[in-house]
Amino acid sequence: MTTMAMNAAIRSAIDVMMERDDNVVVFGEDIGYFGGVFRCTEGLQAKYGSERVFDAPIAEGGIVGAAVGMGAYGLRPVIEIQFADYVYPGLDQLISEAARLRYRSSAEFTAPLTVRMPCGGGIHGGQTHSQSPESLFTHVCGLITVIPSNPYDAKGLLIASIEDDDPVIFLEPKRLYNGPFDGHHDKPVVPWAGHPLGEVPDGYYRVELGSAAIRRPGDDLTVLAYGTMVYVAEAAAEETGIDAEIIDLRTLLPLDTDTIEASVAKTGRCVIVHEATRTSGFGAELSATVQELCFYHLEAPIERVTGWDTPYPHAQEWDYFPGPARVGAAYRRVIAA
Amino acid sequence: MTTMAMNAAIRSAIDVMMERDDNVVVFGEDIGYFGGVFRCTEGLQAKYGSERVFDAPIAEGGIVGAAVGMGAYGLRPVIEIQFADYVYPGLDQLISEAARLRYRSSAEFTAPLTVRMPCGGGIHGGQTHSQSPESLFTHVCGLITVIPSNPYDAKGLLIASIEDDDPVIFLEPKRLYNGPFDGHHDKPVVPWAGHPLGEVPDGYYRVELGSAAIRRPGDDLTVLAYGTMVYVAEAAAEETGIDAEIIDLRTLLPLDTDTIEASVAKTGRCVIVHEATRTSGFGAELSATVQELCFYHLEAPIERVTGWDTPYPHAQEWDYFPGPARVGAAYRRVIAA
Amino acid sequence: MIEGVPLRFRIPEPPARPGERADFSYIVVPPAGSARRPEIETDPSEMRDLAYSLIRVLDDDGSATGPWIPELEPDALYHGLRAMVMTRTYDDRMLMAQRQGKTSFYMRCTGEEAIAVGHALELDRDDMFFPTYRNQGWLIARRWPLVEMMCQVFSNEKDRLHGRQMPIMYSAREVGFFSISGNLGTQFIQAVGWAMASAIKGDTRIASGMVGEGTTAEADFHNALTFATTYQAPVILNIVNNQWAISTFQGIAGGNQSTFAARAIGHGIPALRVDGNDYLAVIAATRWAAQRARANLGPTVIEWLTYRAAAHSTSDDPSRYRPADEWKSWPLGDPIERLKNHLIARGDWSEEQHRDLVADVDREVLAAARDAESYGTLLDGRVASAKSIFEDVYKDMPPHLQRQRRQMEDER
Amino acid sequence: MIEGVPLRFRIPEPPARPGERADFSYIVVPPAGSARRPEIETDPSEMRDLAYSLIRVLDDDGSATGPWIPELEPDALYHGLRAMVMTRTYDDRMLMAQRQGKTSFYMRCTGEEAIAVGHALELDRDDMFFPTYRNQGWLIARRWPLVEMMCQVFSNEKDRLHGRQMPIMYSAREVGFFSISGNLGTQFIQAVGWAMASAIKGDTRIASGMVGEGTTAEADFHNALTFATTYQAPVILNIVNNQWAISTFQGIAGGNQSTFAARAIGHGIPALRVDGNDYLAVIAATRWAAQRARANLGPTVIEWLTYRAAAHSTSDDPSRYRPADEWKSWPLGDPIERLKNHLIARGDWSEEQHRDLVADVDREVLAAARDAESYGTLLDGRVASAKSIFEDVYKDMPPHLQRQRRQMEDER
Ligand SMILES: Cc1ncc(C[n+]2csc(CCOP(=O)(O)OP(=O)(O)O)c2C)c(N)n1
Ligand SMILES: Cc1ncc(C[n+]2csc(CCOP(=O)(O)OP(=O)(O)O)c2C)c(N)n1
Ligand SMILES: [Mg+2]
Ligand SMILES: [Mg+2]
Repeated sequence: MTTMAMNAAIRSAIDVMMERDDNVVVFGEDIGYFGGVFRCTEGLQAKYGSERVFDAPIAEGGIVGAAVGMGAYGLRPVIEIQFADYVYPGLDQLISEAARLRYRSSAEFTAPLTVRMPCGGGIHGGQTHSQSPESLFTHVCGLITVIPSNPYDAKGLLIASIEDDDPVIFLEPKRLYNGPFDGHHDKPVVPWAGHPLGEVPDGYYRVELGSAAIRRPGDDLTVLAYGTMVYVAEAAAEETGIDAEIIDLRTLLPLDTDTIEASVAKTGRCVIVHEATRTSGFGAELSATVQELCFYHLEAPIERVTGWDTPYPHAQEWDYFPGPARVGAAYRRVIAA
Repeated sequence: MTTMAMNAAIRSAIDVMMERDDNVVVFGEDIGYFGGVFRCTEGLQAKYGSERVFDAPIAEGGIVGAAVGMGAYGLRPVIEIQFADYVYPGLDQLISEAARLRYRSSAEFTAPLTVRMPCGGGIHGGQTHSQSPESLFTHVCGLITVIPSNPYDAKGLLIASIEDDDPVIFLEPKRLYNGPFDGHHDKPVVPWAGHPLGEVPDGYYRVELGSAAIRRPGDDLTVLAYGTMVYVAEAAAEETGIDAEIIDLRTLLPLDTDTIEASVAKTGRCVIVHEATRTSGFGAELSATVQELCFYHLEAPIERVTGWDTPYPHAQEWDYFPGPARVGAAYRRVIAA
Repeated sequence: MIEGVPLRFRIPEPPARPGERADFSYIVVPPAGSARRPEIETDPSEMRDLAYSLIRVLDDDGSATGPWIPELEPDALYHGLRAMVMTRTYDDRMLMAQRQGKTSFYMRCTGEEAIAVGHALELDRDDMFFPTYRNQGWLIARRWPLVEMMCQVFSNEKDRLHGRQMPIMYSAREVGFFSISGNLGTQFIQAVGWAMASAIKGDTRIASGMVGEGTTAEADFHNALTFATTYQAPVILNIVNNQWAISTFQGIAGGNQSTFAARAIGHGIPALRVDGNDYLAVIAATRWAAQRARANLGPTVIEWLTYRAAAHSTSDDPSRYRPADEWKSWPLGDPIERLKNHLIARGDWSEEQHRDLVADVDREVLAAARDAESYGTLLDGRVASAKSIFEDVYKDMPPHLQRQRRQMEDER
Repeated sequence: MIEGVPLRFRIPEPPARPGERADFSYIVVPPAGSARRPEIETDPSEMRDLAYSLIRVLDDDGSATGPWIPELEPDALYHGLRAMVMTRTYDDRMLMAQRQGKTSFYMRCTGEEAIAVGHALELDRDDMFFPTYRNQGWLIARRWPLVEMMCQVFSNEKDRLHGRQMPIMYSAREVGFFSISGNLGTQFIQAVGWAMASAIKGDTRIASGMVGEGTTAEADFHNALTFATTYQAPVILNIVNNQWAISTFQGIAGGNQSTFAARAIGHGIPALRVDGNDYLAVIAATRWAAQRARANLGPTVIEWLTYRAAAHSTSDDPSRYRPADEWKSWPLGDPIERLKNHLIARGDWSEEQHRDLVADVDREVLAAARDAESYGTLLDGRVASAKSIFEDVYKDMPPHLQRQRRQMEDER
């Protein structure tokens, strides 16, 4: 066990997998000699050589497309999109190719890629360094979508993603690289050291895809969250004194509906929190699913607390970011309803 | 008034707008001399010249990108993506550019484009000629998303879209070009002639964006549908004898929540139907919205009848397509609940 | 300063529209044998001229001439001819099946047979080909069973792709034929990625990708060239310039301003421009490019000049946008005729033998069609089971798909 | 046949890493004045050599030489020099502001000032420029108020973009400067679309787009070239090759195999390769390309050779990936020094005058900074109102955004 920040845990996962499997190769913009703009691949080129860890041209479509070809050959590419905001030129290769190659060839060819990308706001990145496009991926059958909220999960989920034989979108809430963040941007930054989930085994272990974690058991209401919002949800529980059961989804697709259903059946109330824009965000799917599974248990309308339906603004970041005040207000409304 | 098929109505809308506004230009793959693979621009090049109606290289990203530049100049480009399945190379220009240009420049520059694309299945087009990607667009703030279900609306909505100063995604259910289609693929094709909504004024008129239409008033349950599914919903009502109130949404964003709320408040039951894959489809947003607006009116869980979460298969098209049997079964369940 | 001149917008127009006389004056046809053949080690900067010339081996009399004559056993030539004839016969038979409603869709490659056939026979068995929908010649040349091909086209019970794909979207790993995508261009960069992987592993296998000239406009064409040059990937990047992209002529893809082969120059990749209706030139150019790739000399771009003689697909009617008889004026002729004449000129073949071959191939295709139809067609509905559509979305079916499959069965 | 040789994977490496000696031997610097200057009417196929040569006007002694010497009033030169000095001073001041927390982010263009400044002063006022984030020199050259620029960088109450955009993502329609996007390359094809529109309308205005050499790998670079050539759009397509893309050197974008200018050749577009640190060459090349566009002769690609002397941005530390003093060995020198020396050599300028100019500019920038800060900075939180974030998403605010805005106010 070592204390690791989340980017270090990600690096460790790749390291472990490169060591175990010669077919794992890593590439992306600035990820080679330099080690990536968030340092997630630091030292890997020196360790494994530039044939397995290398810089790519600035062409997200090319990066994903080349990875699909490598996957069909038999490699396990782990690629980085520098920011999730820049994944769009690569979407065609993800949606039309990676996600459907197994299906359309009846498993003659597959695309076992892992596509890592930092997502979310909180670093004053403005509209092109803050987006959370997860819901787009969850609409594409054939893709798996994962989003960790802490170093321990990040490593275990990333190992499971790299080992998975289907294409995995691996979203990394960038505001969590260096510490948990609950939305109180005016308070000092808390590092991962000291947080129990900052304790990370050095070697190989898996956190299985498709299983959620209950971060805080509670009886008053169920909160469905992932990534940075897990900490915001915790802060809101503490600040409102409401006994929320907070579920960290970890994998958005496939979704752990058993854990969700059991919790909402118990609490009868549900708040969904995400940073992405509201309309057709993943919260919509969660809300629809919860009401399908738990209609007769629900005692209050399900609420969604999300980013507003505007581009992510730069100067008004903290008015946009769904912080503990907004989440807490939703808790209160749902409890009062 | 003339009887028009839906593709003719679309052509007529473009014709009317080209006549009225010199700044309307039309381009896309095969849309010039040839008139488009679905004949939606037939005769327009001959009428307006190849400077205003012209073929484009096979580069959906280039088509959208060039249109953004033209829009910034002051034109109103109406572009065609040959099939909605091929829009993905153009998504970056839609999401990162067209949708955010007004915002990021504080309205110094705008992108008044209309992006037409045939969508949906029912023509044995397999996984690359059948997709319904509407939910992706509705997640992108700054875009308007429209989907007509008949010639009259198609023309009026397209005119309103071309006149709109924001980028509009205009989805055309291709199975409706030649006639309404209720999913009974083994019955003879019904033409638009004879259908009241096949009667189309020759000149200019608008159907306002953001307003839904009640296609069939009813008391037992509310059906939210759009495009081809409107006819499937009607057939299911007839076949089950259930008195469904069928709402044709017409514009998905902005959504006419007033009409939806009033109907569900009245019926207390709601079924949502679309052809797109289920998870994170637009049905999720509709379900979430309905339960937020009408929680205390709901007497049964909201159901979604959708395409399965698989690629659109070729040979099993009619097992995939949400036909009257599946929709009717949902009506029965929701009524029985 | 030249100012104040009103700007003009220019849209390239094809030389002839329906009702007009076919006009191929824009195609310059140098004599066979006139293009030089550099050593494969030559620096790309020393062979830019080859992107503008035209490699041709067979002249009008059917004799082979010049530095690009490939060494080939007569048997190999015979096999190539037979595969081309079979490809055309197969196409005609499947077109008929489509007219009969036995399949929803079909695409022929009439007039372009030499390219896929020659490419298939020249590359190694273990190489990987990333094809277009007009490369059925590869499968036939490599003797992938006709019945397999037809079962896919009929979407029947024996279709290995379980009716999931549209007709002609074959996948045949055993013969190095990658699963066809319906999206244009996407596989070009995948071919480069596959080749990069082979190089990473120190393997000896190379990749080849193909696109139409219309598809060169897609982003993935550029991605392929960039990645191929940066990593010097062992790949052949083929552009089949058959003059048309559905109704759109090659000028709309930029072909009036430059050759498509020349796209490679700016990336420092050597490019060959080749008579695609000349079977010997196909073999020779493929061999040259494959040797470069195998010798760690990097990628090659090849533009194959040809003409799409048939409709784009069964959904298309070319007489709406080009002279109906344009094909007859195509200056590079018919690849089957040209190889046949060459074999006759060599004394290895005769008109009579050719008639026998055609009859023989006809019988074989017909027998295969009968066999394939015995497993069903789209018309009779003997297709893969409905519930099979839930398989292979993921390696292991996740719970939500299991639920949906159950629901499908419940609602039947 | 060369077979069985194991393939090798090759990744381009920069000539020097931290701790190593800077090495620019890969940059070939021909003497100033040696590149020829064809007439603008010349057919693109007759000037492919210019994609591989280097247009330079100023020699090491500061004198102008050769066919590319532009006619320019001394005043114009002085204005260019002043704008370059101002740009560098502005950059340094904003960097300091970032260090003080007054803004979240900044990007300098140190060493590249000549390109945007010269381009801005040579194009017409009504032309439209689709810039990168390193083209602040354009705004300064066109005398867009420094205070406006700074208010955007400070995201303060006077920021015309209402704090919505990251610092330096200016939009300034009045001076022909299109709204900057944070996404690389997207604006290149937009420039072509704008130019197409101008041609469609029979207007006289032309467009110019700029990208970095790293960005040439993006799809929209290819889209731009394809559309520009097909429609012969009146546009200048500029590639600023400053050797680096964040930590990635130009070889990763394919620069080891070819020049970036040469990308144009395959599209039949004329290309110039120009010393971007030579102000006179910038003017001359821009003028030539603009004249072609205005005369309906179509697009031109220009590669500007330069060096990114500063960090990529305030988030970057270049000493982690390249020799810290690499800039000192850059063979094309400093554009400001070179123009200064030229003016001195002409007898139009002196070291003393230059010192005065620098001091004067310093004062002006400082005064502007004080003024701008009086409207707030990110540090003091005097930024546009929270509720303003709902404006301009659409022209008219739709009901759901009105509801969300109300909710925001309710929950405060
Ligand atoms: C991304 C994408 N856009 C559009 C299409 C529709 N489409 C199918 S074939 C075709 C023309 C292709 O022309 P070309 O590349 O020249 O190949 P050819 O058909 O001539 O062999 C088009 C536009 C598609 N399949 N994929
Ligand atoms: C689509 C996209 N991908 C990645 C990035 C992240 N990024 C910002 S600047 C940059 C390097 C650009 O290099 P270059 O084009 O050479 O321009 P320079 O910074 O040298 O002026 C990268 C990768 C981005 N902004 N957009
Ligand atoms: Mg073609
Ligand atoms: Mg650069």
